[in-house]
Amino acid sequence: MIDPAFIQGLIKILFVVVVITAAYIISTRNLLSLVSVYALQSLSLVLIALALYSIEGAPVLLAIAAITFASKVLIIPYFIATIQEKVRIRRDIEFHFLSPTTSLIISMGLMLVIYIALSKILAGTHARESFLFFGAVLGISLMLMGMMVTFSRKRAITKVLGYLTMENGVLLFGLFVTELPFIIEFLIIIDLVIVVLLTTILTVGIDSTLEDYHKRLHRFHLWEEEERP
Amino acid sequence: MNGFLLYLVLNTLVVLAIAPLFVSLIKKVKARTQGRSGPSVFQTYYNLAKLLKKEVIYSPNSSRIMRVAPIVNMAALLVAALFVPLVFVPEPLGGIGNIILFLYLLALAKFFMALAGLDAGSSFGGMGSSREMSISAIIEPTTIIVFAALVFVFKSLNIFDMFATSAAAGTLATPVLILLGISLFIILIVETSRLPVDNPETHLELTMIHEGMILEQSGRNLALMELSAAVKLTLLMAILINLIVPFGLMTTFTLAGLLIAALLFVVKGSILAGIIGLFESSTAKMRFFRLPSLFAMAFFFSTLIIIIEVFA
Amino acid sequence: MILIAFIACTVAALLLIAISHTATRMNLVCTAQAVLFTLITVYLLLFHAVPVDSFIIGNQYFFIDHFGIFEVLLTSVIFSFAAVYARGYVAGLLESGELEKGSLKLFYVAWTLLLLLIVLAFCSDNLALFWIFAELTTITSAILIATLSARENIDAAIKYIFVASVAMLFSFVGLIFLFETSRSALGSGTLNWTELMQHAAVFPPGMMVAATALVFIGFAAKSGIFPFHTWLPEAHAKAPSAVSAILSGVLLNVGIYGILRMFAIAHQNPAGATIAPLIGLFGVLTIGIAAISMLPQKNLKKLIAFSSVENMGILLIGIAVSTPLAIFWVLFHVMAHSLTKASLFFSAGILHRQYRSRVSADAIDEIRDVFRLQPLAAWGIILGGLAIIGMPPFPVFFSKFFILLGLGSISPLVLAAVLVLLFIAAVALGYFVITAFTQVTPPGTTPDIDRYPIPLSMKVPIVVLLCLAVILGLVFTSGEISFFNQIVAELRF
Amino acid sequence: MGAEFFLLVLLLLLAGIAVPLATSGQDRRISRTAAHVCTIAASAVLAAIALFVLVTGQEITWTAYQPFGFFSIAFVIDRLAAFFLLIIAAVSLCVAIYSGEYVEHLEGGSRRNLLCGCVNLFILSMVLVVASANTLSFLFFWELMAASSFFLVMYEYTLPETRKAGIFYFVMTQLSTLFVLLGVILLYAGTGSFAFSLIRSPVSPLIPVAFLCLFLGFSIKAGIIPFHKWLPYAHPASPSPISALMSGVMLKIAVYGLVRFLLDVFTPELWWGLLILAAGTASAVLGIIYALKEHDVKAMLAYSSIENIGIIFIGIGLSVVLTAVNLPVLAQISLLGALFHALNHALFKSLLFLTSGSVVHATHTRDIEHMGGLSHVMPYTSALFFVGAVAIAALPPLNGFASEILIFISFFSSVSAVDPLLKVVMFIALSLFALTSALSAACFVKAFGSIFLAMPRSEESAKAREVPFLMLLGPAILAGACIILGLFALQLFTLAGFAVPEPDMLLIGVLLLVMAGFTYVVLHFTASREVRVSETWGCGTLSQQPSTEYTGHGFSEPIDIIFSSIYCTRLKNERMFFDEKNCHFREGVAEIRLLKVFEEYLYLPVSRASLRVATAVSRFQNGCLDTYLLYVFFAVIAVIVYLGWFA
Repeated sequence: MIDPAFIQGLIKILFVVVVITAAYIISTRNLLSLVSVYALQSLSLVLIALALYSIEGAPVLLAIAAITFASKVLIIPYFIATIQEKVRIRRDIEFHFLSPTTSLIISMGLMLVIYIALSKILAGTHARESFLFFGAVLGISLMLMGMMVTFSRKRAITKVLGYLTMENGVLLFGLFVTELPFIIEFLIIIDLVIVVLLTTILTVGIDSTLEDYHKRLHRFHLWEEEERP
Repeated sequence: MNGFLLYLVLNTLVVLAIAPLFVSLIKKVKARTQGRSGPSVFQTYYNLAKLLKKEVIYSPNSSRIMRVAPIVNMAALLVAALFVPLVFVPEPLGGIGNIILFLYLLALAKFFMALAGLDAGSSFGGMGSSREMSISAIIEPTTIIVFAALVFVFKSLNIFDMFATSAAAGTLATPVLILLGISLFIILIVETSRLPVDNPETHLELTMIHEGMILEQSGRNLALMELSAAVKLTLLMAILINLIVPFGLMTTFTLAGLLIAALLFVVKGSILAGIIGLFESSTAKMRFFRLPSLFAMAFFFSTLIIIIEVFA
Repeated sequence: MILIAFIACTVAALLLIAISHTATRMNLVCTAQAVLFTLITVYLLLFHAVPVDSFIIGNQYFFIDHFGIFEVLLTSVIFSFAAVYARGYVAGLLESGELEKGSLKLFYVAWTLLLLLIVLAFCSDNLALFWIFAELTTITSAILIATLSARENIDAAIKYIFVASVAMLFSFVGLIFLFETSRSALGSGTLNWTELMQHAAVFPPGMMVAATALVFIGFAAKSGIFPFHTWLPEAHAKAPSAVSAILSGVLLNVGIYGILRMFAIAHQNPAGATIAPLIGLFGVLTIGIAAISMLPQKNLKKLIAFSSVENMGILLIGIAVSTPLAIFWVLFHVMAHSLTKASLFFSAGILHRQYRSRVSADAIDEIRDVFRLQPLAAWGIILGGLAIIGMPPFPVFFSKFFILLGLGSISPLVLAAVLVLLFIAAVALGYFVITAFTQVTPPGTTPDIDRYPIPLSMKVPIVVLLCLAVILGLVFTSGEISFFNQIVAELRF
Repeated sequence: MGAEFFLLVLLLLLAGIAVPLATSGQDRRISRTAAHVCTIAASAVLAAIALFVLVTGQEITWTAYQPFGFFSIAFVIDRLAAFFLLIIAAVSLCVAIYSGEYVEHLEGGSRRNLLCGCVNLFILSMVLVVASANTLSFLFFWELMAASSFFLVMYEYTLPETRKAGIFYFVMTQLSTLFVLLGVILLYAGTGSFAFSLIRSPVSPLIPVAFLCLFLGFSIKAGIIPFHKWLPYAHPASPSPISALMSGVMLKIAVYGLVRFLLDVFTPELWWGLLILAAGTASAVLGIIYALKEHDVKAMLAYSSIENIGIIFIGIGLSVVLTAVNLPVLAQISLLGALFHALNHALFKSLLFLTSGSVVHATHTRDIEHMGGLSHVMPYTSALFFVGAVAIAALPPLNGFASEILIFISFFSSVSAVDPLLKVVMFIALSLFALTSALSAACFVKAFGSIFLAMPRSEESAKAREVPFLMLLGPAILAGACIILGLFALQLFTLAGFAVPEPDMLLIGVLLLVMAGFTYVVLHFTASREVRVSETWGCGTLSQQPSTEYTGHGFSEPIDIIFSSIYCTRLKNERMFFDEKNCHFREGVAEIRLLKVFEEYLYLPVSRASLRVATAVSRFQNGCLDTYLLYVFFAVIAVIVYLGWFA
């Protein structure tokens, strides 16, 4: 009852929202807004799933939308927010290998590379023709941007969030390349929950940043310097 | 077979008889060049006789080697003498005459003499044997090269066949033999420790190498050592003579031929002894660590001969 | 009912652990579970028609064939020996204060769960299901690593989780690709390995190469292949030795199992020709990095961990050669490596308890008077070391020889390079063992280290595993050879 | 028929391994003597089999184990294998007798049982290497031999120099295994089979490469010059019977490997022969020159093993060159010379090692500077050492000469028949070969002189006592074998059915005795028989001090100076004076320092460089999670680019 052209316009807008939220996650220094931006990104994914449902009508998309909404928009952000209160760390200033600007430029370059690569790989299949091919490209580049976050930020919490954005990238890619069987989507959500739970517990155990506890350890255990090669 | 037995006995007797003569001849020539009349030609025979009558003195810390070395030395050289027919050349039997074996018999004698030198525990003997073994090690490549050249020229490993071919040819088999003769002469000087390499007459510890080793020997052992040194000199001179001037060498056994050959050999030997004496008095003893360069010269000279012989 | 047997047994074990308080009783339960698993697999192997696909629950997701049985049998054998070893080892940890009473229950729960997950992974036909179980094994083994209260263990666990799960995400993308290729070729997409094997020839080669390459990345991280091996040495050096024996002996096999299954599919397809050199390249690079970084190593457990990385490289080369003979010996090498590596880690554990360094698990080992204090562990390390290098009486000699034989007929240059790298690894191991084991307190001074009492339960596994390795290395029973040939046939090499 | 006896030998050796290992708990002599009795019995039966095969030429084949398809552990004893089995049997028989007593004086308590068990394992692996029928079982037992000999070298592991010896030995054996493994695999790639079968006409380019690898592998194990560095460390570090076995037999297994591959597998070209000849000559010359500077008796014997292995390689190289220039008769003579020298070297080298072991046991030191005058207190050991020294110096009546003269004869006769350019090479090799044999005579005069003759230079060597009977019986058998092999060389060759231009040493020996008798009789009648003992002449000094004697250093000092370019000798003599015009001499230091050339210019730089590279590479693992994730990031991008490009 809603004409497809309007839906495709809607999906394009949601693509833009996803990319902007990813860019924000890469470059932000303020940890509090990070979780809410992640919730926004997951919400846009849910809307994309609903939009796709309205075009193709596969019931599995509905289930995926519901599951994603429940887990990625509500449970996980709430869980991480509570963790952040306990750890009381506001800002994650230092960047390890890439400053925000270079990360963004690199992600642009990556999108181009992935576009060329995927077009060559998916040359023959029907996925290539549909206008949604760009969604698949976006999915993988989202993954790589998430990965950049994991290795360029110091705080373990930001690394976990980087991992979550990679997770969203996989979901995006899955939505556009093929109709995923429901069980696959369901299992990946379970795994996601467990990974996040474990890493956050561990990070609480070591007080939220890897480097801090290295320094603290110096005082207790007199760790000789020469051990590190 | 009995011809060979006869040859064994004959050759040994001839060698034992002539050997001391050549030694005293060389001394005589050297004395003459220094303007003094020098001891009689038979002086070495008198020395040996005197030594035989004297008592043997052994040092308390010398072992059985000191007692055995002279006899082994003499035996080795007498067996080596069988390899070099001075006068009569029979058919070779059972490897007797193999030129490598001849060389190694000399090495056996040197080995025992060096050990005897070390045995008494005196620094003179030690220095003598150490320097003797070093020199013989350095000269060994030259000797082997010269012998290889001889084998190459005469196409046989056996000294008997070499003498037979050179006797059959009468005069020089090939002109290259003269060059080989010079190399053989150098080897003779080094092996019998004549002047430029080592001074056989003096007992000054800086100059004596061969004498150093037999310093501790006395009485009949010293006689044996002197006699074996003389036999060694005769053998090397015989090789030189019978290859370069084979005139008069007898291959078929006739009594008259034997006498003539023996006489001729004594004449040729004494001429060569004269040459050695003149050569010795014309040069002074070289410093010990200058010898390797002299031997390198000799080695270069003999390889040059072979290259000419092989490629020309 | 096979799977039910496995699951039921684990649930029973979990319940028993929940109610028992002392470490020894918990350990008894774990040993019982592992031994029960072994019995089930042996029963399955001997009296049941394999491959088994008639299950009651989730029929289309699970499937046991000879390859699965072989891996499950190997896993449960190593687990039972590790459980026996852990009895003494954990008691030592408790008494020396490295492990709190509180986290003991968590340790044993994670231990039993890990065994179940690995066995289920080997029995899963659906590749996504296998992926999920592999991911869960990463988590449970991370818990096992992090149980010691030392901070550096948590650090090692985090590194392990991040590197492994980041790479595993990419293999999930690969699975999506695989699903897409099967959907475009067969009309309805499937991720079941058996169906994929039947239609492998039909798949479009381009998509197939992409799918295999991406899946390979994930499982390469699981089995410590070159760029993703960085977590392995630290995790093994810091984890308790019983756990690092399991990590090295069993967990790396899960990665290799995934790669072999995926490559079996690609092998039917013309895509196999482009993938094999990539895998071969990764294999050679892995051996290179492992062998060269073994040379300056001063810590025994890190040295043994690097030698596991190097052996994984050898397996990869065997897979890349992909002749039936090479695959036969790859399987044999998996068994040989697991047994020898487990026994090596057990002996290293005893030495670790004896010369425990106050500073950190990464510090240089001060091993002294080893033949006086721990003769059995010393001889375990020496014979285990010789076994890993590939000395004759031990099985690694034949498997390494025949894999290199396959490589030799393909390209002698690569063979020469690999042999030089294996030489460097052998020299590194030898250099460490010789310098460490000949340190003796000078006869005059009184030795300050006294002997650490090692219970029998820690010594028996070392000896039994080494004897098992020697027997398997020398005696090739016809049953064993036909079993391996059956696997090679099922993988259609 | 012989297969059962061969099986009996293996079982005896296995019993020899099992008994001491089983009773390694308590330190009782019974189990150790049982092990030695097993070794003696096994070597006796082995010698019988070897002689049977050598004389009748009938082969013994036995496929022990054929699990499936193409790979099998099988054994064939043909004449070549039988010859080397004879070497193993002879040496291990005498070493077992010797170590029956020697091991009792070793410290190490119940560990000595392990030593005896490991010796039997070492002998078993060598027997199986020689008897193996295909390249795979050859490789299998080759590495087993390497492993068991490593344990033997590391017996006295508490000493620091054993650690250095162990590292050198382990690295070099692994390197040799690398090359042999590479050679076997390339051979399989070239010919497609493991058997020792002659390669047919379509020779793939891999075959020369396979030969080179095998040659490198065998020359490392044999101790050829650039790879010899493990020998002078391993032999002094291991107990004497072990170094006798290693030097006498293990080096010959490497020679066997080379000969087996050259005769049965490859059709060698000319440059192969020249390569072997060059390696042999270099090792011979440098081996004996380094032996001369050593003052540790076992290191000197180790270097002289390098020299003798060099001589064997010269013989083999010469025979390969001559077959390539199709002079088959001369080639056979030089090969026979090389193999006969292998047997002789095994005998007199193990004799020397055992007797030097007794000397070291008696004087508790290995440094010949502190020995001297032992012939008075240890008459039998010195007599046995003397026989070994005369044999190794290649002096006529004994076996050392009998084999070297064969090589000399093939050199001399080939010189006249070969084309000119090759002739020059022959002459150079011949002169260097002659230099080595003369230097080896000098070396062993120094050895025998400074150990046994003149006055003892330390209290231990003054208080040394003769070793028990068993430690004399083993070497005595070896000495007897040396003498018999020397005298009856020609007869043995004709018995084995080879026409060889060997001079009849029996005749020479008889003539020597006749001449000695002749001189003795003449002296008896003509010379006076008084004998008196009085002080050695020391320019009038009353009592002769042992410090004035010529020690090993002094003896080899002229050669140090003459060959200073090879030793890189550093002469240092500083003089300090009382006054500034340097007239009144106060004190001074004069020193000759010989550089360990190969170690300082080849081995240490290589190991330092590889350690630097390794530490640089291991920084890849720097313990920071971000770098690890960066590596994963780069890897994923590389794979994606690869996919984009290739798919």
